[in-house]
Amino acid sequence: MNKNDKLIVSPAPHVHDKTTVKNVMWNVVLALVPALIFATYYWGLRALLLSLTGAVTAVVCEAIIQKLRKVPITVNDGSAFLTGLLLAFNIHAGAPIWLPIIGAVFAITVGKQVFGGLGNNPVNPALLGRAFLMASWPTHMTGGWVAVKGAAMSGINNLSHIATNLEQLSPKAYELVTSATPLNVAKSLRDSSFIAEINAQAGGIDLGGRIFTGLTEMETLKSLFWGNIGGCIGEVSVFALLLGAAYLLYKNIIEWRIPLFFIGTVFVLSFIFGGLPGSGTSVMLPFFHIFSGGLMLGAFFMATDYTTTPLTKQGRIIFGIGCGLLTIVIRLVGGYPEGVSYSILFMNVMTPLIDRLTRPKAFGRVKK
Amino acid sequence: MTFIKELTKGLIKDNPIFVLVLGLCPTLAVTTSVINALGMGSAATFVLLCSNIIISMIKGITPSKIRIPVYIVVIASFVTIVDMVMAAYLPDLHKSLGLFIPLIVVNCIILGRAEAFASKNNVIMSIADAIGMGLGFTLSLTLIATFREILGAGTWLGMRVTPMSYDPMLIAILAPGAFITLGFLMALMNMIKEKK
Amino acid sequence: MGYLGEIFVMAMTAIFIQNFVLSRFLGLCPYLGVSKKLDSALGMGMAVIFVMTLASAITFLINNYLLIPYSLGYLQTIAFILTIAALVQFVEMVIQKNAPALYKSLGVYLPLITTNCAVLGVAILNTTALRSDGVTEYNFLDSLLNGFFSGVGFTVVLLAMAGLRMRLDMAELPKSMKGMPIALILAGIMALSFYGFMGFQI
Amino acid sequence: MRLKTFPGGIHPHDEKHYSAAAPITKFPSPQRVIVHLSQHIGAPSNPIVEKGETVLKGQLIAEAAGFVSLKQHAPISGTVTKIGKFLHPTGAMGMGIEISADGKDEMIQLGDEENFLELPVDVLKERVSNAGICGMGGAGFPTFVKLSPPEGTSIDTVILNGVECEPFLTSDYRLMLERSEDIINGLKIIMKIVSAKAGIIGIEANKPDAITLLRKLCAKERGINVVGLKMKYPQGAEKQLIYATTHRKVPAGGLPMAVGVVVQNVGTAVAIYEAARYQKPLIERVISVTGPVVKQPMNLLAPVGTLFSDLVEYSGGLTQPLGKAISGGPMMGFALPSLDAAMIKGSSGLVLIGAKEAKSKAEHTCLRCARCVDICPMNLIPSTIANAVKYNDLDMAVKAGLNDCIKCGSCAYVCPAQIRLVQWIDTGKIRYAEAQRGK
Amino acid sequence: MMLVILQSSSILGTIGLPVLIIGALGLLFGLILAIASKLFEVEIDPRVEEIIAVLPGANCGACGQAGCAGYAEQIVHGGEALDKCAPGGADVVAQIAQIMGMQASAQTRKVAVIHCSSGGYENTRWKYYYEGVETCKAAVNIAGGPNSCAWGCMGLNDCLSACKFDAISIDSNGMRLIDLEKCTACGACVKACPRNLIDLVPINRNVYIKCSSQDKGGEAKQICGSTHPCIGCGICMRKCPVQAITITNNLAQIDYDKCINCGLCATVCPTKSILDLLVGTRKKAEINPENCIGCTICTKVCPVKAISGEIKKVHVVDQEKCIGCEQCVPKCPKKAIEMV
Amino acid sequence: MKYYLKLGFILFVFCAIASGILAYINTLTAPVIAERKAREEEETRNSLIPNADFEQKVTDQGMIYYVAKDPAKDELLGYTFIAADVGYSSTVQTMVGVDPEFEVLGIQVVDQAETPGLGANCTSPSFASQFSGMSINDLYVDKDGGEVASLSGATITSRCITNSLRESILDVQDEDQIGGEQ
Repeated sequence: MNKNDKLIVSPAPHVHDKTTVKNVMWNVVLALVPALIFATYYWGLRALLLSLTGAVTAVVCEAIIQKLRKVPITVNDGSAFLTGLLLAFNIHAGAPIWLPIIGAVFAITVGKQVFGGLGNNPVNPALLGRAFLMASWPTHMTGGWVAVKGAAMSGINNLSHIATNLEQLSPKAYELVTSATPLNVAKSLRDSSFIAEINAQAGGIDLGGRIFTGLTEMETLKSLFWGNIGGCIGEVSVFALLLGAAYLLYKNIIEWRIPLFFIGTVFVLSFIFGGLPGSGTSVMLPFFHIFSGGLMLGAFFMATDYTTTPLTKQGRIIFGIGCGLLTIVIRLVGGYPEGVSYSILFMNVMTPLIDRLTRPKAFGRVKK
Repeated sequence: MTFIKELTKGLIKDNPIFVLVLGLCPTLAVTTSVINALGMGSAATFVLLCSNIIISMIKGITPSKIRIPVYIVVIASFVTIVDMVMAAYLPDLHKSLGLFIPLIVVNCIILGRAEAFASKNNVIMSIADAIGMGLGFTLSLTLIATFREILGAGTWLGMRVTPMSYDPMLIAILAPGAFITLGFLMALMNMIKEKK
Repeated sequence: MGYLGEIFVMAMTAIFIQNFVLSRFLGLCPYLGVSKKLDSALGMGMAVIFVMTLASAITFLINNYLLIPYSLGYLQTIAFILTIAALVQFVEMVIQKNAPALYKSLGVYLPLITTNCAVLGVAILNTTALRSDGVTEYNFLDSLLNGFFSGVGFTVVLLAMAGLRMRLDMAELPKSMKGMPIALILAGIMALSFYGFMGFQI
Repeated sequence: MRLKTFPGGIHPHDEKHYSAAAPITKFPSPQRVIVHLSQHIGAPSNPIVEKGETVLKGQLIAEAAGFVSLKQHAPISGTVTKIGKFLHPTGAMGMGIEISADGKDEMIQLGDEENFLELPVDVLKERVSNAGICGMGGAGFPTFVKLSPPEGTSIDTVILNGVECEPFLTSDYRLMLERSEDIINGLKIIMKIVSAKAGIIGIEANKPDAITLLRKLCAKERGINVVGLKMKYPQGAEKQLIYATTHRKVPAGGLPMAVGVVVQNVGTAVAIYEAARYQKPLIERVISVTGPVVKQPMNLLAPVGTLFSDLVEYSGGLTQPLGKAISGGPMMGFALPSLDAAMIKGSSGLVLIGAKEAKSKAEHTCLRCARCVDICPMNLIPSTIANAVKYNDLDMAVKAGLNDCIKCGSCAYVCPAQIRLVQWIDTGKIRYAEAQRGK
Repeated sequence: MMLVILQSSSILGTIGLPVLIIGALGLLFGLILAIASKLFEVEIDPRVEEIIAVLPGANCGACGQAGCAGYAEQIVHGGEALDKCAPGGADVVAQIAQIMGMQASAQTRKVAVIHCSSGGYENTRWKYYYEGVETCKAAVNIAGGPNSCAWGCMGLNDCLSACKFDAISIDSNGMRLIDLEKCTACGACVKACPRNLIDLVPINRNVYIKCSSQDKGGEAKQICGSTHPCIGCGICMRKCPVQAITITNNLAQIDYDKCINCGLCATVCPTKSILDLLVGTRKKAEINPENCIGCTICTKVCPVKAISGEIKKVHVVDQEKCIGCEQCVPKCPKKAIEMV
Repeated sequence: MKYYLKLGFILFVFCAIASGILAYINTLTAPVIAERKAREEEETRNSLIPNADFEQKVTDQGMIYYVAKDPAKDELLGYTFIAADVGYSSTVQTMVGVDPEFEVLGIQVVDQAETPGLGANCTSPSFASQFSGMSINDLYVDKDGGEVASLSGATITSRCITNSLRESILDVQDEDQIGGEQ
């Protein structure tokens, strides 16, 4: 008997929105393309190679596991590709090629497939992969950074009035200029003896205190905005990331609450607490904090991951604030210069509890 | 016959870690290296053996209200003995096992076996049970430690077993690695069981 | 830093930085066993906080007024565990009689706590713990607070774990992963997510 | 024009262009009609005719079986040929009375009370009850019951629902354009019956001509307002409409009268007007026969009980093989196993979709994207409810709002994983009812 | 004062002092616990204590409860299942069952049977093409269910997924099949089936109706996809030797209190809608020629006319025809008929 | 009453016997442990400043340090003491030997529980040996502009050791100068 000559009967509704899982995922990938282009421009083909390696490994790994589990292979939904790409975006361009490969395998296996695949993972697999790499090979993850063409890595170009070339700098000043990322510099500057020595070299001028404010001057912010500064592949350019984020917001794929409250919290808290010894509070500081590191990448592309964030609007606000708070806490007093990924991971873990706390009251129900 | 059965059940059928899921704290904490695993395993086995003997001997004379305190005192005594002897004669091991030696007291394997087995069976059987469980515990620890040490340090029992170019995966000897390694080993056990 | 600051440091350390479960490997049995439902996790957490606080206080007294004066440090383990076992049993009896409602929600977890190594762990660690200046030893109040905060740390991760596991009740896990394996991997992931707190310099 | 609305909701394409321009056409008397005994919420009516009996058009053929029930009248004149099971427009089988036409279309005697507004409330209510009127928006709640609020409840506002938020449907829209005077008269009758001071006609912004026309007509009426509403689904749902027009929140599990409101469909208003003035029973209604595969989409004034297949034939038939026939709108309507079903008093439309477009995609695992949470007009967590039902955790389902769901279908509409949330929730409701009964 | 003395003398100091202090602690706690146990005594269901004693006491939490005591409590007062203790194993379950006074094995074991012979894709006549959630419970509410028969199996496997014992599978005809060995009569599938096609029957009754259709004969035949609907013809009812079958709403039903397992109904059913699990395995009647006196009583009672023989002559059972219903055995005045 | 006493008595007996046995064993092991500890420290000291006699002294703050003298010539060879500071996850204790000019002769980490594979690498000879010959001014990790090459991935541990060394050397130096004046 041929069923197809029968009418189709299905439950209401009989019309459907065009959005599917597949086009959501590939749209996010598309939104990351500007960042990838910028990264390739600044670090050369190696950045592209690392990114694609991560993405392809993730896809292959997912396909193999699904084959072994004898479940339908769904790698064309783009989620594995996205995970691999995001993971590679969290690695710097000088990293060995096996790093994104192993990271992607771990992210897909432990982060996703052991829980039954897309939709069930408790934390963002890409971030888990990054945390795994950080814990396993800290030397590769934090060392061997590659400078952007034609710029000091840390983005500090205003030490020129101390010395004309690097050899003339004292070890500390040298360290400052060659620091991997602006956030590393910020971390070093929390040591007052450090500042004292810089000041000494500058002939008693309060340079150390000004370095940080110097950092936040328009020029540095501009570097951060366009991306000719040290960092991970995906953190490269605030501009490129904002471009992608705008696309996602326009397409209604991500919701504004998490990024806004995440970035907003970092902004406000860095304004209040971000001041360094001797430098006081600068109006530019909050901008420095939100432009540097992985904040933009994290806030728009990773903290907005559907599966691992709260369901309700209030929940998302709590989530965003929590991420921002932890980020700034880790940046200012933690053991790492950057805290975006750990703060998102931590909030991912807390998500079920947030969901529980913010369970909405049905329309027309009154509080008991 | 039953003696042999009680002796061997701890190895696979009632393996304290993989089947009964008891005593996880030391399991995860000390399996950073094989030598630690062996040390912890033998210490726990010793305590288990002694306390099983004593408890099966005194099972008739302890009123239920103070049963747990009495058992725990017995266990704690042996643990303290192990602690002191180890400090005196195996100081390096003592140092690396650290806090977890006194914590053998609260290892649920020991109190669990005391309650579940020794307090209901005679001395001979309790000895068999203790040796079996102890061996099962030690072997499981060693197995986990083998994975963690090779992956995380590239060595086994302190000997380098991986090529020098291998960059050890540090996470394996850190806390998250402990959980994940054990998780995967258990999943593997489940898979083998299913196949059977 | 005033004493409030000291308390803050102690709380942060016990809850996040040196979490009993995730970085000290203490209290794993209840952590993995009683985290299947959020409600029972909450009950267990409350019971642990209560017992840990009380045990920290009493063992501090025993240590400082009996063991140390008579240099009986080697009897620490036996004295502490005896105290804890008796204490737990005593509290259980009292609650069962006088607060049946509380017993229903909390009391059933009490026997489980005797073998919770986190309690003995906190008692022992209190005897060697130092304040953030690295010199001063814990006084009575410090010990009590440390016990309390360690219990809170345990409860926080227990609740988070229960939340995650309840979510996984509604997922198609691979068959071999069901139960303990997935719980352990979740624990590993949680431990990794707490790495952000490592190396805090408060 | 400031537009009002409610929180949540979705924006499906309204698809009204198919039949919006088609004026109401009278459907010629059919050969055969089936009057279902369950056209409404409540007890099925009791037939009072027997097989072989001849009936006149408008003659009472089934009595109400209790307070919450309905009288049924013969929509055509002819012979009762069968009392038995027929395909109901919900897709299931239901008891009905089949009448074969004698071709005479002979009608019972009607009256004409020009001063119908002067009639006492009791008389008006009785006329509504005798006319067998039920809500014509789809739910089919007996109107007489709605107009008889219990002692002590005071109603201050009557809302006429001209929202027609379901895509495709245009019957209410055409009615508002062509029978606007009657609608306003109907509203005035309702206001008189429930002694309400204010009347509101809520119309969505995609029907600007209807808004303008009714505004113009209402300008001289005291207490009657036409409210323009943002285009959003499910604005036609009672609680959402009440919130959108008056900002009052009907308590969960409560009825509109709890906040002093009565809501009636514009079609119902017309029927009430006809019943009050002419004592005409409800035996015909306007139905939109529309959809991409209908040759000539139409708004037909057809006798209740007309077979859908007859309606389709009258509309020129199909242009492509039929995939899905939906009785009602596509958001909450029922897909039919065949076109042999007969329309009932609540049938506002018949939407026909081709075989290709009718196919739906397979379910995917929930991504937790929370789209359903964001748009749920009842502020629930549909994904959690559905998942809890799927994994047999009724407790969790209830906590996430199982019993508050109005099954509007918004969540299933937006779900990128194509999860059939409404069906899961519906299943959960059934299970929950079973569990409650089991206790 | 004592302490000071003890501390001063060496042997007593090094050993006596700790003995005294820890001993005193022990004494103290012992007394406290003893007093507390009297002071705070609470009446507990003795079964809880008994179960606690039986449980391994590992407090491992595998049962999902907070420790062994919690589990025991739940068994006695919360109606928790007895088999949740993983470390305890089957022995413990048996012991708990004894304490709880559950004699599961003493009663006649029941099994679930499905009263439908259709099911699966091929054997069902469909009304429409169903696109929706793949569960019977949900599908049955969409336009009355996708299959034409309102009483038949929809084949969406609610029973299969409800079964925790892997006892339900799908046979080659697409019909759900219950493995009587694995079935524990837990009733989960009975509850799961929205059309109430499954019920529990005693395992020693091996004949059952494979249909639930209340449609009239002709309609039922048309609607059912298989050729085995019950058409309510009543032949089985008339043929049943013990009047165990009744027809209500065009459907035959067997009263298992009366049924004697003879299988006669299955052989007479014109649509083969009665399934007899014992067919072919029953013992057949045989007449001992020495005892037979040729009274013909047996020929009269035989429902299938398998016994022939003239009066006062030895009767013979046609083994081909005999269905082993044992109707003749008790009727023979000379006990000449045996089942072999 | 009898019931109470019985319970108390049983627990008393167990505790008494247990602690008696433990006390006895303690009398056997305690000296061994103490001796071993002393010997280890002695060995460490000897490895840092070989062929010397050590004399224990205590600073005003209560810090114990040893003055090493050449037994033959009664010449000051240097000082050894233990420097301690809180590292990443534990208190790291490092024994250091310095010459009379307070330049480092050698160090040895005697107690730590840092992260295995990272901070715990501070016990490796390659890390420890670099300190030889450093003066107070060199005792900063490279990231703070000093001479000490920090362990990869374990700046905090490296910094903790380096800083603790610097500070305790300063302490002993002050003490020595005060002592010298006296």
